[in-house]
Amino acid sequence: MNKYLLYPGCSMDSSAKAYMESLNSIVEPLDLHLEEIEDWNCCGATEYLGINLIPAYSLIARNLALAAKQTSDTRTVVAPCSACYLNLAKADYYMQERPTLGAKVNEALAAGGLEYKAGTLDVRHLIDVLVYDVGLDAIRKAVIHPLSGLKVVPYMGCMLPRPDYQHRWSDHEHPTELDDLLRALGADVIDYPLTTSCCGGHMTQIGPETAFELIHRLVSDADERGAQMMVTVCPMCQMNIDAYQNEMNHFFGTNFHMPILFFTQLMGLAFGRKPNEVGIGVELVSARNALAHIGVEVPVTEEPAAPRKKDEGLPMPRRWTKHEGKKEAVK
Amino acid sequence: MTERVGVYVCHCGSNIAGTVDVVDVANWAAEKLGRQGVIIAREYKFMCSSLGQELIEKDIKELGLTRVVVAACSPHLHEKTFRTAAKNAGLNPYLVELASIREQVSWVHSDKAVATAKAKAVVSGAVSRVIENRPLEEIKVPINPNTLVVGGGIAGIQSALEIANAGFHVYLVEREPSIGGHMAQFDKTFPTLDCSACILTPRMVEAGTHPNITLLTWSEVTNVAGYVGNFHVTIKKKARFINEELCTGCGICQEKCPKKVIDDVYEAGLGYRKAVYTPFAQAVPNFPVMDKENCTYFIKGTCKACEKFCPTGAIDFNQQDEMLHIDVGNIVLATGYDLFDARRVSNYGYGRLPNVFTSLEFERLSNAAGPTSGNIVLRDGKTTPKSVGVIHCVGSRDKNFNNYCSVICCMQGLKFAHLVHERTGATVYNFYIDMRTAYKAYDEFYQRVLEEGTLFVRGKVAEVTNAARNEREKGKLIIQVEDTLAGKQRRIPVDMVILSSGLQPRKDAKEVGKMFGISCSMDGWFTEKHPKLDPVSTMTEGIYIVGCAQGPKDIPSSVAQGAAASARVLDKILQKEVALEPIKASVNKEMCSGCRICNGLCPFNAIAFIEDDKVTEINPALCQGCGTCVAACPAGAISGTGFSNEQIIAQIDGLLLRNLEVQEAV
Amino acid sequence: MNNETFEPTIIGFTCNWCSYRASDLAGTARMKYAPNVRLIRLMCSGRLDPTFVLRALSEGADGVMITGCHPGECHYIEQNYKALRRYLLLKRVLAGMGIEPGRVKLVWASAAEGAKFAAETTLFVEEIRKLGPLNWGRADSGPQTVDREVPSTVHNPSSEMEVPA
Amino acid sequence: MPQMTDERVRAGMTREEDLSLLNEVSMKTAGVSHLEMCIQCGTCGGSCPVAADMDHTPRMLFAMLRAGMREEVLRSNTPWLCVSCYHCVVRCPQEVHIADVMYTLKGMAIQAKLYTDSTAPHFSQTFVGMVETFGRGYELGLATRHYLRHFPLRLPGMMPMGLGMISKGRMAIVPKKIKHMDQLTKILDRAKELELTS
Repeated sequence: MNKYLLYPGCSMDSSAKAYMESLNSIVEPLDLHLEEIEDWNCCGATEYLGINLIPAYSLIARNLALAAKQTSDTRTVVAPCSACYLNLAKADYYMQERPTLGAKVNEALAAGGLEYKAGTLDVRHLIDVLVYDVGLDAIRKAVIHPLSGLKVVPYMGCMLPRPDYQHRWSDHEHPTELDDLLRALGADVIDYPLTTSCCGGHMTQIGPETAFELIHRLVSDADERGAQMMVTVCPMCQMNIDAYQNEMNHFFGTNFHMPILFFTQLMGLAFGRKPNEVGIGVELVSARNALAHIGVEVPVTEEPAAPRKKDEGLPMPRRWTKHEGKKEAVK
Repeated sequence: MTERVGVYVCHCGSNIAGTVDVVDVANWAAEKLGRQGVIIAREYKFMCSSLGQELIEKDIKELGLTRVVVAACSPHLHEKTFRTAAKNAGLNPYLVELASIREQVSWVHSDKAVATAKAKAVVSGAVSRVIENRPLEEIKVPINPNTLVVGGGIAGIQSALEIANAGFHVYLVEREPSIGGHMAQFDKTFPTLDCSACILTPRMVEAGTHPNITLLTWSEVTNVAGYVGNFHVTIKKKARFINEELCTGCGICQEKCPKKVIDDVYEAGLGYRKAVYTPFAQAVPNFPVMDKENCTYFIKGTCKACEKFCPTGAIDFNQQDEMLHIDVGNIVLATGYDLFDARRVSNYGYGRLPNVFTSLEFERLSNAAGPTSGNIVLRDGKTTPKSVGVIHCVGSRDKNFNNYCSVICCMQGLKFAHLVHERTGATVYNFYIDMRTAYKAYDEFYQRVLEEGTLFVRGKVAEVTNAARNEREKGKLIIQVEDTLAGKQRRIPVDMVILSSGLQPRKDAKEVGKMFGISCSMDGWFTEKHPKLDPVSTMTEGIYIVGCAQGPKDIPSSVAQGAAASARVLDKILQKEVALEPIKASVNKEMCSGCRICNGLCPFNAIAFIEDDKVTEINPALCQGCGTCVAACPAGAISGTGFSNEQIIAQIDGLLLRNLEVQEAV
Repeated sequence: MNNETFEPTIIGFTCNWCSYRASDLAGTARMKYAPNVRLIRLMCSGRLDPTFVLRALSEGADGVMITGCHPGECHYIEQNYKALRRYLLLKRVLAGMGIEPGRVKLVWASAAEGAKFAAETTLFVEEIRKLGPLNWGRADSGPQTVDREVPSTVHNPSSEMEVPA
Repeated sequence: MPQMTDERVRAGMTREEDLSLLNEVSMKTAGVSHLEMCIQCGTCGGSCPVAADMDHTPRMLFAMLRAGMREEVLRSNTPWLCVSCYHCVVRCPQEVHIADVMYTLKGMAIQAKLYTDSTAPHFSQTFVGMVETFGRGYELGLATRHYLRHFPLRLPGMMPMGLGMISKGRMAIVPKKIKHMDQLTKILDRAKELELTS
């Protein structure tokens, strides 16, 4: 039995709910036991660190402190989100490397009656424990419906294999964990040189043109290599490439259709789950056609908005903006 | 107390006197240390001058001094000077102590009162100690005139030839089938572009035929015992499966051998050889070796094509490894380097992207005797590149890999640029962090390469990728780099990338060092006795290091070191005997309880347990005098000359002024 | 001795090859550091009999600094590791005797690390200054002691704290 | 007599402050920054996926830090464009914690009010505001607030995407709040009084 404390992260029950659903669908075949950290809070993503250092690390460390308190028969925290994983792991590492930081953070935690001794926990990413604890053999054994014929590019993103102070990954630049796992599911894995290149991160919010460029690099190279879909381990990567692909197409005048799914979704499918059990259908760039190649039929749901032609007018439900205004007021 | 001690305080111009009141120190010593035996204390401008030395010599003779303390500079500078002075005056040189009041006092403190007080304490410590000093005699050991040279690269060859030419015998041991080392793999040598084989081959032949050189290739040293002048060395002569007496080196066996193997050593993985092979045409000796791992007969039990065709019947499948035991007086280690494994820099794509080459691969590629007959082509074996990028500092000057500068990579990279330009006319880019061309005629070579139109980009390459972003980049390798002088990121598409990989210590350097009793630096290179003044000697007398085993260096420096070590060896041989510092540990058998605690402590194997007497003994010739066993002996049975317990304890007490009649506030 | 700030007396042990040369280098480079440490040169830090340290502390030193080559760079190959082992054990022995283990410090300094030697010396003096005078083996803490036999608990430098290799 | 331009005056007059800048940034950075070890090789600028949009490459920024060009550094858009991909960090031959230095510079720029484009700082602040209110991220509120403020004209264009996200249940309409918000507030309030100085 593999038991872990789970730090889901904010996106897992909203933009990346497909990730959560598919994760839930593979715990049983793999005998995974995930215990959610109680009352966890946001890790601050990449935003809080740039505002104020000690609060940012205190925000992260509250989660570690809660986890350490809760932990009984495991000291490993698993985060499925790369940014959350990085923040938790980095905080734990820096609090040791720079003892003054550790002391200050604990001073802050004390105000909430908490404390955290850096190094108490192991912070690991979901795919790390799947590949190295559960093991590829166990995964192979659980496969009922091999994904043979599905051409995928593995997209690891940047925050997972780097900076990797704990030396958990096979390589900083071209790690093979995701490739190996997808191969174990039977998929045709295409060598993807951009596997750890950046999806743009928060630039979709603050400098969309910059982000579109980065998304374009990833999607066009995947397309060039004949991929039917990209497979990711990170909610932010999924969000940027999926939700902003149309915008990117619009910006560059291109017409890419490159679905991107979470690796857990493919695991679920390979383990014989139905598409709707693993959150397939909520992606904006539909994976329907891609999955048809391996005989998985995705029931038609509402099609996502088609790529907008350049000269086409903007569909603009004015009513909605007002509605938004009200939502603002709630805050 | 019967010792008569003289104390001499040096001004060293103003170096000491500027911060320490030397007159006060001398007066204080005469007054306060009188009961200890100080009968005279003087100060003088420069004690190390001939006048200063004469002063001491005169006092020894006239006042009958039995101990001398000189308060001056560090003992590492002038201990020998004053010991010699004492010897000249008839006093045993080991009855002199230096009290360092310059490096340890006047140069590092500024307050005169504080410095003077500390100087007094230091003098007091030296006086207490010197009284416990005992007269010692240098130890003389006869020297075996034979020499062992380990490693048959250019440094080892040079070293062996120098000694052999002087008329002494040399055993030259080489792990590979032929001598020649890395230099035999190169095409051209910078900065003169001499053909490497043309200048090296005559030396190899000379070494191979020299009457004073016993060449042992395909052989490895497995054990070293003994000490300077008297080393006992065991060498494993690996089975060649060729009878060297009968073999004429005709090469028919290689021709007939049906098994083709990738040659990872000589051809750097870029070419093939047979299972029975000489690594290259000019190999010395010219006997082939049989690669047991790959030979069809050894694997399947049938074949023997070589045996069938050998005209002299020299193939011998029953040959066994042979152990040779030789005695030598000196050992020169010329074990060379390994090339940095460029696969470790995964962002440069070596091993993943076919047209990324290492420096050694390119050497073979450009070598007329190499797998492409000197045609510079891509890995497809036919296409000539139109544009080439040479990346410097691969694996060097990088905390992720090797911290140090590999010295030769800049010049090597420039040489590659020149060769590519000359042979293919391709556009060449060189990417560097700092251009290091500091040696005779090296910078001129840089100028020449500039003139040829090589495009230099100052910036450490971030990555080499095949992920094209536009048509221009399609099908190319793209070098992404910040052009730091232009302040802009650039993406430069090229057909071929050459990694100017750094050098690193042999992967077994640590074990080899241990076997020969020498140490390695943090980076893994063998440590020299003194980085400037004794770069080819080691802390173990009689063991010398030359060439890249000591650190990255180019061919001229390797040759110079090879010759330098030979001069040191000849010096030793011609002295016929060697004087060893008498700082040694010895066991008082009466007190030894035979507990054997000390037995495992000596890295020089000087400590041996005598089963018959149930006591431990220390071989003074092997003992290096570190004193670890002295500190460890629970019975206090081991004592160390020069650094005895009595001396050190006396010095502690002296430094703490416990030796004064009346303790003073200092 | 100054009453306002306590000036500790410290004995420093160096090895002949690395740390003594580091102190030489600090001198040649004219680096200024605290004057409280008086050095004793040994051939190797492995020569350091722990009883030397006890002797120094009992005879009036407030602290002892032990220096040697970096691990892996010992001129006698590996003897500084033995010094390290003895040092760790010595600290425990000191604690057992009621002496702050912080009064003994081990510093690695290569022949090139004059700056490190100087900085570590100054740092150690500060650390000892914070600990205050030791006054071990002296009833009166004053320095005016007439030439007397020091009750020597550790005269015979036997080494009961040796760890067999 | 050379003319005393602003540059020259600044260079001459703030010399003492200048030397402290590098150290100040180093001190305020999480972990051990190794900033003083930079050899200006350009690995960072070469690795950066968004270098084209930066006014100075990271390497140049470090040179400017050394030169004490406080204002120019804090006005630079470079830290704000950093996407935290850590390519430079793992490749840096001197182990400079580049990404973390960028975080530090952002914080210093906000404090000194020296950033030129407010989009990024406002996005961060809006995000942090959400976290400090709810203890969790709230994508819908964040996106709309942010787009309303900075890309009002782009907002309609983003609507199909937003609609898609909501209709697929990928964007919560109502924010989630953690149970012990009071505890988190206490921690953050205390943390805000602390600074990393050594």
